[in-house]
Amino acid sequence: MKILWFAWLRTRVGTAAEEVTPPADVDTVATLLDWLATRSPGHAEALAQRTVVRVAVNQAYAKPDQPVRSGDEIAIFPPVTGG
Amino acid sequence: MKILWFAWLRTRVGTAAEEVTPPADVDTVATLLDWLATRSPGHAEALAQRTVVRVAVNQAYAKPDQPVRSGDEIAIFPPVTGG
Amino acid sequence: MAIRVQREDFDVGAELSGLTEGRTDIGAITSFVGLVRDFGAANAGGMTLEHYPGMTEKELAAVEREAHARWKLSATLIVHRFGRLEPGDRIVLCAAASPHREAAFEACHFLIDWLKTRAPFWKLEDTPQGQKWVEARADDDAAAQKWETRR
Amino acid sequence: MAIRVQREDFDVGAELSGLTEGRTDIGAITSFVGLVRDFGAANAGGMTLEHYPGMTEKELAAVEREAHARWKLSATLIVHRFGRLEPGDRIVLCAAASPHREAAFEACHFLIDWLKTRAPFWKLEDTPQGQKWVEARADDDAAAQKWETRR
Repeated sequence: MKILWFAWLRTRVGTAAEEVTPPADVDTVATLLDWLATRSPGHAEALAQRTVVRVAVNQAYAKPDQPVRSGDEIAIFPPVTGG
Repeated sequence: MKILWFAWLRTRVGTAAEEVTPPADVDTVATLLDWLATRSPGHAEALAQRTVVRVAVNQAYAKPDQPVRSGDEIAIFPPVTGG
Repeated sequence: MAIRVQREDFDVGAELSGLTEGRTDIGAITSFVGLVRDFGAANAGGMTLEHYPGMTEKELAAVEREAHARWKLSATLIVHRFGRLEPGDRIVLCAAASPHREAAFEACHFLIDWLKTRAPFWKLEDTPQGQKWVEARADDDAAAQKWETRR
Repeated sequence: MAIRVQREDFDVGAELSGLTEGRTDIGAITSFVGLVRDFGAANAGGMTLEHYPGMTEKELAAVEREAHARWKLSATLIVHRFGRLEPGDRIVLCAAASPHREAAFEACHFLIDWLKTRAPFWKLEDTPQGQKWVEARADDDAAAQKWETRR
């Protein structure tokens, strides 16, 4: 599973992309975020405030209960500020 | 007093501009239109439907009761259709 | 604030760049371009735009002043053509620049709505039945009216 | 419908001319240009725009498709830059072309409002205190929300 981090979440985590293999019971966006938060203090800090965290699964916005599986591209980022 | 005619009012009247000297009691936009309507069948036809006639006195929109005097530039035209 | 009434075409990119040239306080520019539309078989030709030189410029400037009185604007521009125009030709450009996009959108919309009922232009369209003066549209009056009630 | 995400600047005039090229069924084009604004002493620098290549294009295309579903449009265009930008630089162009001006205005306004809350771009501003990620604005959410209730 490929995890992409953007903007200040990337700065906190310290990497733009990482390949992860979560345990089998990590099968939704919400459980994935919980699991990622345990990987390092930077991850924990980045994911501390879930209301400002947006997730895309395979380049489409996803809700907390959306399933995730091995091979997915999961992007995690703050609210967008383009335009 | 200079009278300018535009668009289809000009076509009906048959001239784009004319110099007129109305009698002294013609002293408002409304009385001027009444007097102009008597000048020719074309004038009468052009001014038959007052609701579709707009008047500007010295290049600013004018209402029927606005005074007019010798030396004024009076423009008479249908509702505008630019833009 | 800038007003131009001209026979020639205009370059929208150059006009908008001119509005912001050397400035860094503008966050948003909304612009409107009106074009000669071909209505198909019923109206396959172009048109001639007559106007009232002198009054046209005064009315356009008044519309622009009113926009500046209503919104916080950094710059505005109206360019309106007259004379012979073919289908697809540009007729008019209105633009409003502001720090914020809401003001830019509202002011630009206001400029074209007011201009359409106030600026002394008249369209003479070519039709298969000959030339025909375009009649004013009730829609346009309603569009302009909407800004009166918001005053 | 056209979407472009690019590092380079764009020419608004050429982009809008491209929309109407060879067509005579378009009466109105409304366009919006967003620019890098200098907030004065508090923020005297430029910015860097990060984005999510791949998803950005998909989201912009989705915003454009939604506009076509809601209004009768002849053509639309979104061009969004990324990378390093200085005060006064153009960031984004949205344009909507239609037979009628109301649809063009509403659709163009919709494009920028939706884009601002959906397209994955993030602004990193230079400030006298160093680089700072811009926070999302509640205003922008409200602006996008307004189109939900109008659906």
